[in-house]
Amino acid sequence: MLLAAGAAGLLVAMTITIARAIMGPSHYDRILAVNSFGTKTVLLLSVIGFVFGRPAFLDIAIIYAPINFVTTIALMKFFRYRSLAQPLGLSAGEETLDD
Amino acid sequence: MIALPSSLNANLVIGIALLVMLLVVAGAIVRTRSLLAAIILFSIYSLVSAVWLVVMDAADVAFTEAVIGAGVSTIVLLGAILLTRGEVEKPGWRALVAPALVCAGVGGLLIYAAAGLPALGDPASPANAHVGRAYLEAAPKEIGAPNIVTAVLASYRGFDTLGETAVIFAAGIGVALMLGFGPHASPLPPAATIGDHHVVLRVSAKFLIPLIALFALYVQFHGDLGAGGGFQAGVIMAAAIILHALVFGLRDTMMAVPPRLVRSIAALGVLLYAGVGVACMLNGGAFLDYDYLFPPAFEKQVPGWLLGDPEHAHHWGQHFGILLIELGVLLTVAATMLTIFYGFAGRTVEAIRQERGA
Amino acid sequence: MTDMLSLIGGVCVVAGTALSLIGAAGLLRFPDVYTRIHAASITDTGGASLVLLGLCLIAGLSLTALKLAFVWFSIMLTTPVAANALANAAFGSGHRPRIGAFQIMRTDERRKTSRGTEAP
Amino acid sequence: MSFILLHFNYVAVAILMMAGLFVVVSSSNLIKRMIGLAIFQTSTGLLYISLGKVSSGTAAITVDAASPEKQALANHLDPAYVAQYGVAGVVYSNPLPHVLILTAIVVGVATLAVGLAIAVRVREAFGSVEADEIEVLSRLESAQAGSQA
Repeated sequence: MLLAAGAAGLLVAMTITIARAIMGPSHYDRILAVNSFGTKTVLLLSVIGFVFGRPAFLDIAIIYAPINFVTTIALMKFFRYRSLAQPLGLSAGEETLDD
Repeated sequence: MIALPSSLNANLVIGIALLVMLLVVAGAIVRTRSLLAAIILFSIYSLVSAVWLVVMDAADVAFTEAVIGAGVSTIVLLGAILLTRGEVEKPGWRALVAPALVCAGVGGLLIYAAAGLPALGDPASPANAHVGRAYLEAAPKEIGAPNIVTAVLASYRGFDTLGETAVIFAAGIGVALMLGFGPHASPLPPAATIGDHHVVLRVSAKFLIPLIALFALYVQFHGDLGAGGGFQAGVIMAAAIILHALVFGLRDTMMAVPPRLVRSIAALGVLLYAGVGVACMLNGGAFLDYDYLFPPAFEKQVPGWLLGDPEHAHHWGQHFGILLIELGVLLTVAATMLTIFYGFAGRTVEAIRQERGA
Repeated sequence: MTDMLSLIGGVCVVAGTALSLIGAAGLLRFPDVYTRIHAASITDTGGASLVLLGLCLIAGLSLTALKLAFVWFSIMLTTPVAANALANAAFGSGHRPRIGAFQIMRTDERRKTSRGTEAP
Repeated sequence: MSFILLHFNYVAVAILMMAGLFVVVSSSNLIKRMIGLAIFQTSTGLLYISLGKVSSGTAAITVDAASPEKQALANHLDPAYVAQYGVAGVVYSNPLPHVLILTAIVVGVATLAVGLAIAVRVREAFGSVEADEIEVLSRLESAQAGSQA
């Protein structure tokens, strides 16, 4: 019963997060919403596994956290650098063109 | 008369709540003019549908959707946006009334037809009563893999899966031919990022990348025991390498995992899959009939303790067959996803260079 | 004993969910990106830890508990780093905090405003 | 009421499918159209999975007959229901739609990438990803070719 209440609460929290993702206003707010939504999804997946009596599905929750990270980094990099290819965190001059 | 389980249970309620969320997100995707917002919302859409799939007992599908929908397809879409420079859709859609009328009409027909479909969870519906049940009853005896989805995917419908693996391979080749293999891509110096050190990101990425790759192997080899398999593992493996490219730059990644090697691996995967089928034929069975994976003379030489329970001795070939073809799927899927990423990300560099040069 | 642990676990899950809800409310109501990141981190740390701890108590000592620990570990590893990178990117692309006693400005802006009045 | 609840999945699938179709038909941006196509494709998957669900079933990963998990799964169910529709004492959902959709999702992302690659090449050839502008440009081009011939 408590677990079902937990799942319901997480569903409400996810709905609120979706509202933030739809409203924006900046794209960083949306990325934040996706990231936060991902964490809540992981939690909901874990709780659902117990509610339905098959905790073996935790594997999905385990992998989802790193995948969420990859997506967030990709989005962040897109907005900040407009490129998926260049390395992060190098000062100008540290890296030069080959040709 | 058998009492059906009560219709209003946690399963149904959570499922409907998630579907409503899906509808809201889909509506927002339709409405938004910003393509970037649409991509971000599509990532959320995939996530919600992944949770819904878990609620509907489709653990393997949920795994795939979570990894692909929210991971790889977002990154591919971002790459496409970068290359087309089209971040905002032009206002003024061609026509709104005629498409809306057509969609409303077709949608109305579909909803009308839905009333004739079996109720959700009807155990006696034609789809669930015959062929699905037959697989459930036969698979543990004939294949011996606890995960029946994997048993059907890799063994009963192995030929179908071979075709799908070949389609994925072909799609990867198609993208590579259109966008290039990205062999000349070298990163530009970041413009004006003095003092912008992502030390935290780099250190934790160094820690995470091997962890993700390790988990991909777990998903791969655990595939016939629990949720998972070659498709999921391949995408997770590709995600680990994509993370490396995102943090340390495409050039470093291309030195570690050269595009030429990736292409060969993609072909090798399909070859391995088909090769297993041919091996079965050479030993006297049908194509992809893993019971004949090993020659009968060889199986007689195997010591009894390796085979385990003599009653299930014939599962030996099935186990190895499934492992081998899942390995082929892993190689092809991982290499194809990487080829696609190299294609999009590598072209970005060339496009920027051309623009700056012009 | 097991029932007691399950009960405590359930309470932990509900408490974690409540924290998640509070975080979500903050995400919706706070005025700018940085404060929202702060609100979202409540879900990531307090909420996730409590929910997963509660589930661990329910699962008892088993493989499931180990997997839950792994989920916790990967959440703890990824979300703060992602939040850090996000704040970094938002700041780098020109977003400035909207509230606070000290408004952080670009150096050129600060020079412009402080010229003639007082030393920076 | 229960009829509506038990058929809500199909209604939602129909709406999602039409949302995807609407984007494909009415938007002129090629990338947006690909996103619409992806929504359309996902909705097909949802329909298949809905059809494969069995009431009070569990995922088609066999539960060990001796495990406590099996006891917990069968606890709240009518024994006659389990005997009629279960396999070895556990009710499972239909695994066949799962197999079909699992591979379809991976193939879907690969074909999505092909479509996006075509859009990228179209942008490089015409300088736009808006279908309207491309149509005008290609008509201009063919008119020029005609006048030269």
